[in-house]
Amino acid sequence: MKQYIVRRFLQMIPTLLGTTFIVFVIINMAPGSPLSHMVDPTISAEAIERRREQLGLDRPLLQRYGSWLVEAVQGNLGYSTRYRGRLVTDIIQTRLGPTIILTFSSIIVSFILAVPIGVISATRQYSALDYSVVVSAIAGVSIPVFFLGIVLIYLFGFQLGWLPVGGMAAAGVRHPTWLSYAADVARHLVLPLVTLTAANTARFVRFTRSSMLEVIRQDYVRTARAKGLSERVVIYRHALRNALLPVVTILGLSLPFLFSGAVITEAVFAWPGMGTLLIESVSLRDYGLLMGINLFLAVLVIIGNLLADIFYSVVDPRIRYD
Amino acid sequence: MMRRIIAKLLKSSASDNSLNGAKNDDIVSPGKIIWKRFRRNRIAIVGSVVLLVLIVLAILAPVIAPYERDAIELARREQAPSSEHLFGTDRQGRDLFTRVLYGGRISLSVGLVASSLQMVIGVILGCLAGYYGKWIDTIIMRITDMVIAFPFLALAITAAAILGPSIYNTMLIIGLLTWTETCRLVRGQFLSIKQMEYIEAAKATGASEFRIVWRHMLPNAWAPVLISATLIMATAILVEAALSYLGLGVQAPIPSWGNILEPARSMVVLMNMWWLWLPPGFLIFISVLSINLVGDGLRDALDPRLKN
Amino acid sequence: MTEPIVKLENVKKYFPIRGGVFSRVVGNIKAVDDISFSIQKGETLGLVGESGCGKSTLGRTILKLLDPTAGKVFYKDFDIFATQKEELRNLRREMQIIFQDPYSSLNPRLNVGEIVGECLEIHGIAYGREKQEKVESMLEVCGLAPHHRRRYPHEFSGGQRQRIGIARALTLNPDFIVADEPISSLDVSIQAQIVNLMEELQEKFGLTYLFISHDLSMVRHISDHVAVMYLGKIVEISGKKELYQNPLHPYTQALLSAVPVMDPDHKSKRIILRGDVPSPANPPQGCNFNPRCIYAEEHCRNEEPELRDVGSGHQVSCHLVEKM
Amino acid sequence: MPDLLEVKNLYTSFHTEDGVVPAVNGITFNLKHGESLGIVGESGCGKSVACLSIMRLIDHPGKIKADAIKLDGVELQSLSEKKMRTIRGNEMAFIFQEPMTSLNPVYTIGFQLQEAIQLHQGLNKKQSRTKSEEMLKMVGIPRAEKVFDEYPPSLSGGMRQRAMIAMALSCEPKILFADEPTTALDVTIQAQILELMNDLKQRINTSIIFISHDLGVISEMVDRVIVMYCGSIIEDADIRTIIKNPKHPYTFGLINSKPRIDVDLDKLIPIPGSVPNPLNIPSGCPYQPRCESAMDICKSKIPGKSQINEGHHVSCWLFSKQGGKIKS
Repeated sequence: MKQYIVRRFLQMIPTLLGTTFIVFVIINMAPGSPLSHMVDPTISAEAIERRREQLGLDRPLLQRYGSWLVEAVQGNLGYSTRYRGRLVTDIIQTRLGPTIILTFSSIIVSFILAVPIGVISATRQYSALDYSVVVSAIAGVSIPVFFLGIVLIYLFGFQLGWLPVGGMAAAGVRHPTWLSYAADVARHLVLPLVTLTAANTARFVRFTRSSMLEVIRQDYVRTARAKGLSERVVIYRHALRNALLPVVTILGLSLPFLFSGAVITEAVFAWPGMGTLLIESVSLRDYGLLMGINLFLAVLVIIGNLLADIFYSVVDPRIRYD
Repeated sequence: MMRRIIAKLLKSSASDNSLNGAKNDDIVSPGKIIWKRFRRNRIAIVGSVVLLVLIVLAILAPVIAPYERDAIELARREQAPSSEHLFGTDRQGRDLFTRVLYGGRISLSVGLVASSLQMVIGVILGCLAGYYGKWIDTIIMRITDMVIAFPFLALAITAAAILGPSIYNTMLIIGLLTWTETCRLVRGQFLSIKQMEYIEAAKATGASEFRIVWRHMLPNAWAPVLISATLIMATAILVEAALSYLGLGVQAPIPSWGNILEPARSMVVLMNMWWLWLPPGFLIFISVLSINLVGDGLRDALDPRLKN
Repeated sequence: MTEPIVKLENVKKYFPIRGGVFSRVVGNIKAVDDISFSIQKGETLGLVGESGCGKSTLGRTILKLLDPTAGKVFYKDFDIFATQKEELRNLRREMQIIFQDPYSSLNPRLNVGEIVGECLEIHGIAYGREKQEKVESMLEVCGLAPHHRRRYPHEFSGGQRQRIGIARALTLNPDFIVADEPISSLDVSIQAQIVNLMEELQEKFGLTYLFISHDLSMVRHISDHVAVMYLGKIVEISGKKELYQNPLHPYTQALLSAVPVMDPDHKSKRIILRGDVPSPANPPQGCNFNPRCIYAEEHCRNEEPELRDVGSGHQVSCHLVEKM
Repeated sequence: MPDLLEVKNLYTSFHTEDGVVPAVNGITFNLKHGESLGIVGESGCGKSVACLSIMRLIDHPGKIKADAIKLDGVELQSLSEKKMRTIRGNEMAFIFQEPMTSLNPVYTIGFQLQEAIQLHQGLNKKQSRTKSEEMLKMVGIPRAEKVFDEYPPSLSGGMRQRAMIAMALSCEPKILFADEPTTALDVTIQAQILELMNDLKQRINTSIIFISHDLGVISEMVDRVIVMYCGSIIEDADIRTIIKNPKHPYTFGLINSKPRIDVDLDKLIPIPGSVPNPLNIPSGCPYQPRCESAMDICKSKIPGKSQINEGHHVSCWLFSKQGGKIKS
């Protein structure tokens, strides 16, 4: 067990190195020099060259990656090229909160919705209910996130006027209490959350359902029935626990999906998170920031997977005997 | 449970008692079984028909389209749908019906090419990892882990911004970022097929490695690859649309369903010109949905073990 | 006295166990541990043992389908483990294998003709029409109809599939066949069909069999000699009659007494072994049977017994043979 | 006193996409108090499905139909599902073939034992723990207190099967269905389990229905045997008669096709052909295409049950008065 966790930790290192290196290479493929946006065009070519040397841009890629890595390990992701002199980590920090609010609430909501739907659907296989769940789940993963967002804005924002369609809080309003601020954020959260959660829920429903179908045909479920346990106990005690184990892993593995969805959702709803920051830094060609964001998301994904794996090995007694 | 009991009841016997009759036309080849199972799935059939219609429309776009693809006519800007312009006109006065037809060509082919690309990469790496195992497997699996850990869309956006947005870069980026699942599937298939006794039998008769892979392993591994290729094609269309919507995918004047929607990022367009975004958005949804339905039907037909 | 066609000398097959943080090799599963015996031409050697004792691994190692860890196997004059790729490929024509599972042993995507005829193509013996004819006649020999050539494996019952597997093994006209539990996944009434077929074919083509099975009754029926395996080692090997009527190793005795007898009047004293088979990753010290042996003495726990001849080719690996 | 179990004309069929699979085709038998009955037949003959049907453990797409399934005179088919649950695991218990997969891997052995005891006997946690440990000791599990807290994956197949037996017997059921309980085990472990079951049979007051494809195992375990083929009972008699004096050609074939551990046989006599596809059962007697004594009538009409002796019945035209006439 302990060994397994340690091994997983060690395995994480090359993954992180590889991931950051590839991102580093892509960023460095950018046409023109990263300095072209930073340096005043009136400065002479010589001065630019001196600055290049100063920044170490004339060194080979691998060496540059090395020194970048040394800094990154110490928590220094460099400076933003656009927001003059601001630390990338500082900028990311300010945008992290909104993204976490959005993604975490989406995970929680979709999980709460998906598990019961998946279970009920699986226990009534071949019923009309199951059939419609399956089809709507496929439809759910087929809607383009941004299109769903647009439709929701159009309907609930403009036509019905029920909900705010952009940002995280009403602009220019001073909130007297902490609570009223939270309420305002919650109102702003509704549409982005629905948008992001639709596809996630659909995906989790499919996982839960197929995992559950797999489990309810296992021998031990028949044993449980043969003991005279009620159907509720058979399903929720004996089957569900086994069925949820793989779902946990899948939860970890679907983090990249979740972040992808979040990027678009944020862009559509101008939610001030990492996603909008990413789009901004793309249009501003702020490579330092881009690098930071990608790295940051990659680390989140890797840690998420690691946690899911560890959690899995803790809750599944089978792992202990491997 | 019951399914297993039934399978057991059916397993011990020959599938057909008329096996001794010499009629050859009732030979049940694996292909026939797959087709029979697929046909039973009504929803998958509906999906296939819709998809087929979309493909035909895309192919015939130059024939059907009432206007020139990029014909700008500023006098007819921002018109709502009418009998003259079925889907209305855009902000440059181009006929949207025409552009949506052509856009289908681009969107569907980006999906197809990107998915084929990932399939090639995934199958080759998966074969290598699954067949040779050992350090080759370790290295390939580590690379797969890295790519899986990429914040997919964020990296795609970054790469598109850096490489410059274009159709080809979009295809390339999507292809390069989505092969991991195929690779894992093929590897997994190879690992389990390698355990099969028919592989040992082939070895025991002195078959070459090439023959074992080509004749015995690949034909038994392609089913999940095909299923995932379909599903990845659906994903690819979604990603292309998202990139293009953000202005980082296919660039105007070439239309794609995604970039036709781009003006809807402006609230004015979104509020007042629904015809600019509703038809392309709906078509993306319909095409992705029908591809997913076909993929799901294929899964049921090709891999009865997975049939739920 | 016939000459041996297959001869094993100290054959070992270990599987490494990996563990720890860096997946280093921390031990070995000694699936096959120092086995020597020979099989006479035209005979059947039955190899019995419980699941996990290494009997299937041994069968595959002899054919070099698994890479051996140590030892030598001679087939006629060839040192199989030392042969090079090309030579081994040619040798494969003479040594074949029949598998346990008639479901996983036939490639589901190929039709019967392709399955049975593939080896003819591989060795460049026959193609096209000629291949077809050979396949058809082999199918008939194995109790199937020629037109079955065009059918697919899933259209056949377990017994018929096993016939297809046998036809595949025999198409190259081999001399030596490893039959790895060929009947254990078949229904009782079909088992006899397959065993009878194997006996007929042996007579017809002068085949030599290594018949691997856990079914002691069937082994008694088909074998000339019988070897008993326990935890990767041969504990007893002898002529069939001698072994079944006069088993000397305590494990063999227990094994034979454990088989249920289809006779309500049968009242023999059954030896019930204590506990389970120990893990081959961590076999007991000394004689590996000692923890379950009712006769075990002090030196059984410390000293490993050798397989030794106790008269007329009856070999036993037990310290206490003389006392029993 | 009525028989403990009475089954009359039980039909179980599965409605699949490919057609109807008649797994059990109108079987009738009874089980007396304290009796051990064997059901023997090849895989797919419907012996397991028959027992699952009696327990009403068949679900979609299976359908059960019977004139009577009575336990101690009580018709089980008319019971509500809730009432039926008080019988399952309590008055009738099941041991399955696969000890490796029949226990839930994520709960301890003890938890799974306690579950049934608490449910049916209304014992509290502490009492049920004591009882569970007693049961584990009774089935010969060493260190029962420790095994109680272990998860199934840490036990060997033999140990798990012992735990399954403990679980099945924990509520002192009237009937124990043992569905090939030793088939998945090695022969030395099989001997342990059979000995255990024979030993328990003396000590507890439970009737046993023992399902197996192996007449050797059956003959060590039971008093009376039912032979099934293609979902029908083709012969039934006490074990001695079945083995020494079988009448049905199928029973005969089953016995002669098996080699013996104690005797050398020159040649095995196999049954020709293979079991028919249940989607396409031959007309008349289902065994007729494989039967060497088949007559014309066998191909067209299903034989009825004929009595050979007291307690020995066979369904075969060779022994039917009507069939005999046609033959002569």
